[in-house]
Amino acid sequence: MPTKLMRLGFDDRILSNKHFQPIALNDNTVGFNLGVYLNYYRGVAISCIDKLELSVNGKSVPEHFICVVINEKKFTVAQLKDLYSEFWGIRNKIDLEVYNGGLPPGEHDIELTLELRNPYMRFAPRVYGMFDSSAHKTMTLAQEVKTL
Amino acid sequence: MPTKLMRLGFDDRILSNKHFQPIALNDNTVGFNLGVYLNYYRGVAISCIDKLELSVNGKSVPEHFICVVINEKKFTVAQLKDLYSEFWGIRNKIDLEVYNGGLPPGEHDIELTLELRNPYMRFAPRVYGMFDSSAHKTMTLAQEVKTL
Amino acid sequence: MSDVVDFGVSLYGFTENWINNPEYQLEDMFRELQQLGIKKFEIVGSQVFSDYPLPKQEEIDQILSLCKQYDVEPFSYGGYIDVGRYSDHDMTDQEILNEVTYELLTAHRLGCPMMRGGAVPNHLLKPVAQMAEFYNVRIGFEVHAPSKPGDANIQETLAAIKETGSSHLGFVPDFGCFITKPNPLMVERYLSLGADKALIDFIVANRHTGFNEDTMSEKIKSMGGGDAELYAISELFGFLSFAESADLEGFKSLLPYSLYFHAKFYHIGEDCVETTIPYKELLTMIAESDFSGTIMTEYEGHCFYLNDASEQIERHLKMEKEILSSLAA
Amino acid sequence: MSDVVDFGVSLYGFTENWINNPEYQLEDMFRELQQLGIKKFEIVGSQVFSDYPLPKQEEIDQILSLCKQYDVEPFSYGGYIDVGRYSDHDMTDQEILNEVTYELLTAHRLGCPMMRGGAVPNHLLKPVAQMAEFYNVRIGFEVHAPSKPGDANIQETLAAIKETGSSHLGFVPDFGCFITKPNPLMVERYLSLGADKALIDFIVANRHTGFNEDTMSEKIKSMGGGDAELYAISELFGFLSFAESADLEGFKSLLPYSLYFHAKFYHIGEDCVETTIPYKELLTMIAESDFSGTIMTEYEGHCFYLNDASEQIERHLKMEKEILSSLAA
Ligand SMILES: [Mn+2]
Ligand SMILES: [Mn+2]
Repeated sequence: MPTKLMRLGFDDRILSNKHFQPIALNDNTVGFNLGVYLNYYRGVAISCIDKLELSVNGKSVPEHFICVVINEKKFTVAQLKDLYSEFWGIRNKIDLEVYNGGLPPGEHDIELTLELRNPYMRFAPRVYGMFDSSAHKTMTLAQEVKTL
Repeated sequence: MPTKLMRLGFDDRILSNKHFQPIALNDNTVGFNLGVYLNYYRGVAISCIDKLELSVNGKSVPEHFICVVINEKKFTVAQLKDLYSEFWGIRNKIDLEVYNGGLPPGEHDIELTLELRNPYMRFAPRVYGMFDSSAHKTMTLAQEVKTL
Repeated sequence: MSDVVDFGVSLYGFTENWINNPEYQLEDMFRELQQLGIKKFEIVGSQVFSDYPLPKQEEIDQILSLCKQYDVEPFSYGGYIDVGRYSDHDMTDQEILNEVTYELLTAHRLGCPMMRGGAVPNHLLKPVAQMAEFYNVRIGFEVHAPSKPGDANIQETLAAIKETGSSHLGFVPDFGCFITKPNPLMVERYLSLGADKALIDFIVANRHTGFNEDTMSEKIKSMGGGDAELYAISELFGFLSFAESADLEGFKSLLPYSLYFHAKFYHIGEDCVETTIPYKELLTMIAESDFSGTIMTEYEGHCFYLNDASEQIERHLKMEKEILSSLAA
Repeated sequence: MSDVVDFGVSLYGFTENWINNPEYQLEDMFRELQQLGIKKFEIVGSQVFSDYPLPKQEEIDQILSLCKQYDVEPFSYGGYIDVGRYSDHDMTDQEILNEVTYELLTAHRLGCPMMRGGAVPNHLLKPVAQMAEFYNVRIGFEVHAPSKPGDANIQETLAAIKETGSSHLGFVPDFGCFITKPNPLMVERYLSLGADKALIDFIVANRHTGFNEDTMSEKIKSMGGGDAELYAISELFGFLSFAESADLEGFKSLLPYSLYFHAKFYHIGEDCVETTIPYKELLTMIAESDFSGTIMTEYEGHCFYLNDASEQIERHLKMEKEILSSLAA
């Protein structure tokens, strides 16, 4: 557990198999959903997200394709830094809605880079311990569709 | 209804008589609560609050005495500008908790200055129509105590 | 009476009760619609929801369940684009597009085929049209007083809409554009606030003789006017403005691109005749056009804090039906 | 056995189940406490609540209702001060004071007489003490590995606490400070990750011979070490650090200012003996002091992802009781 980017072993919960789903709008597939949990022992404010990047099947997803859903509110990746009043509870899922036109059924290689400030672990002015909630796994797109 | 500071006539609801209450902590009176509604026909994000000032019995209340409660979250007056993700619904009350040590029972002269951006009424870059949710009235401190 | 035109009611008409009476609920509005024999309604998101632009699922579900119960249906979603929501910057183009998408999503979740759109810059209309098509919600940009259809900026928007080639963009003309004199209730109110009758008459008579809000205010002050008269000026040059004459030519140009109408009114007497807006001309033009769709009754008498929406809306619907019947006859 | 010392259990000990098992609820924890015969517990706000630092009333009510049902009581509130919550600045002094107040409020709403406080700068201790007195919640600042009681900064905080003259500030010594060797489970884990036994032995033997994390990493790389060894270094110089010797003198200096204790442990065998922390010495010192209050069992074996909290906590409580009984005998 490096203090610089602490990585706990609650890895398997980060990407929710159940919530890796197609997103449909009026019967057209418009993207996919990725349910994400924290790899940590407590929750933090959304403003503690320092880095959020996504690759699918080896290809980086442009930031403007991603809509972040937290507490039933939607945000852009660029807005996350502002959201000190939205708490990401350790048992709460956030969703990344990726409007890329959808993915074919079956297996996909999902690589999420997610690094967060550990907000109580301050080493120096503006220097904090970080924790790593990144995940890389091959996932099967769920059958159940998330309809908008 | 000046377009520069539009003032609708839903004045009477701005300061809630019922929620002008003493605040007690462990049986000590530590301040008072002021329940506030918008003088408007629709809600706006908290970040639209442009000015919030309070005077009690002719005396200005220092900003650091005021805690703003919205959606069960608490903020300082200085933080309000950041809160674009907290919506102040037209039927929702916010509370100003004023930690001034309390007020004697009976009548008090309450003057709230509350000016907000009308977020869809843009006249020029960064120039918006404003609306006025200020209120000035003599109110009787409720008997029912708000306990922390 | 035209069988391609039907009627809806905007819940915005119930504002007075909604704001001032904590007991009054959406359910009461739906009950009123049912009593009026009206199915289609407009709902203004920022007015009815506790969260906006994206209401919680619980709020949506509650509305849909009530609609079922009272046999009414959300027809148009009253959106805005709160470009001033951020305290440190006006919304960027990308933020505006996101905001439009959030509004479309709410309209879609409510099952509204139409949405009243807020101010979107013309250069964004192409991506907005595309998004409206994805959601299959048609966006009508409201043309509202003090604008009128023939204004240069409205005509530019019309051209930009045409250029998209999309069936999913259009207008919602608000009949308040066609007011040609202040409502008698307004004048009464200024007088009750202490305004001088002669000064109010001067303001009304000279609304279109070259003054703007500032120069009229100076003029009236020099004539001895005070707060009440200045208040009247700010309204009569602002959101309660009236036109020199009803811009019916302009209206004609928007008709083929009108998705539905805000049949705005402030007061109708017992005779069921609106005296400040040329309803007969407007409805005739609609009936003679290719338009088929909905005329949405939009009562705004609550700006005089009258709590008579039910009565007024009933009179308005009666007036509309009488006019259209007389045309068909 | 001392009758002025009692035992509590931190719910933090159930972390493994709480994080990995969505079915596992607070209610299950309370049931476990009841089975262990334990009433007092510590609860970590940022771990159990969906909103933090101010949970919604619904969440508080739910906990209080369960407490009643299972006859347990919130004793200490595990607060933090999230000074890094804002992305653009470290919390200012005023913001820290507000944050402390929010934490005190939550502790108060839960009915906790104690709160584990986060890092508050010494120059703020006077206003913090005053606030703690208003709320009548005593704040204990945790002394946690790799810090130890005798460290200069801890002793400075001690002096600052004394200077406030307040009975409402103190310490929560975490027994993890007194670990003098790595837990065998840790070493096993490094080996399972591919670390070389000889290199791990070198790291452990030289933890206190002048290396820091960086120089030890360089040294181990030069000796052929890789990721697994570097990982071990980062833990053994970080939150799983162990001391050269247990700083019992330092502990003595904190004892009169200790509000309660985090009786930390990672693993206890079937014989109910903890082998890396001088529990007998620590409990003896507590029993012989003027302390009266609660020793809070804080299991942290979940950092090895063991799901054996119930068994381990039971062993721990048994060990503590045996030691204290033997002293009384
Ligand atoms: Mn309208
Ligand atoms: Mn501890």
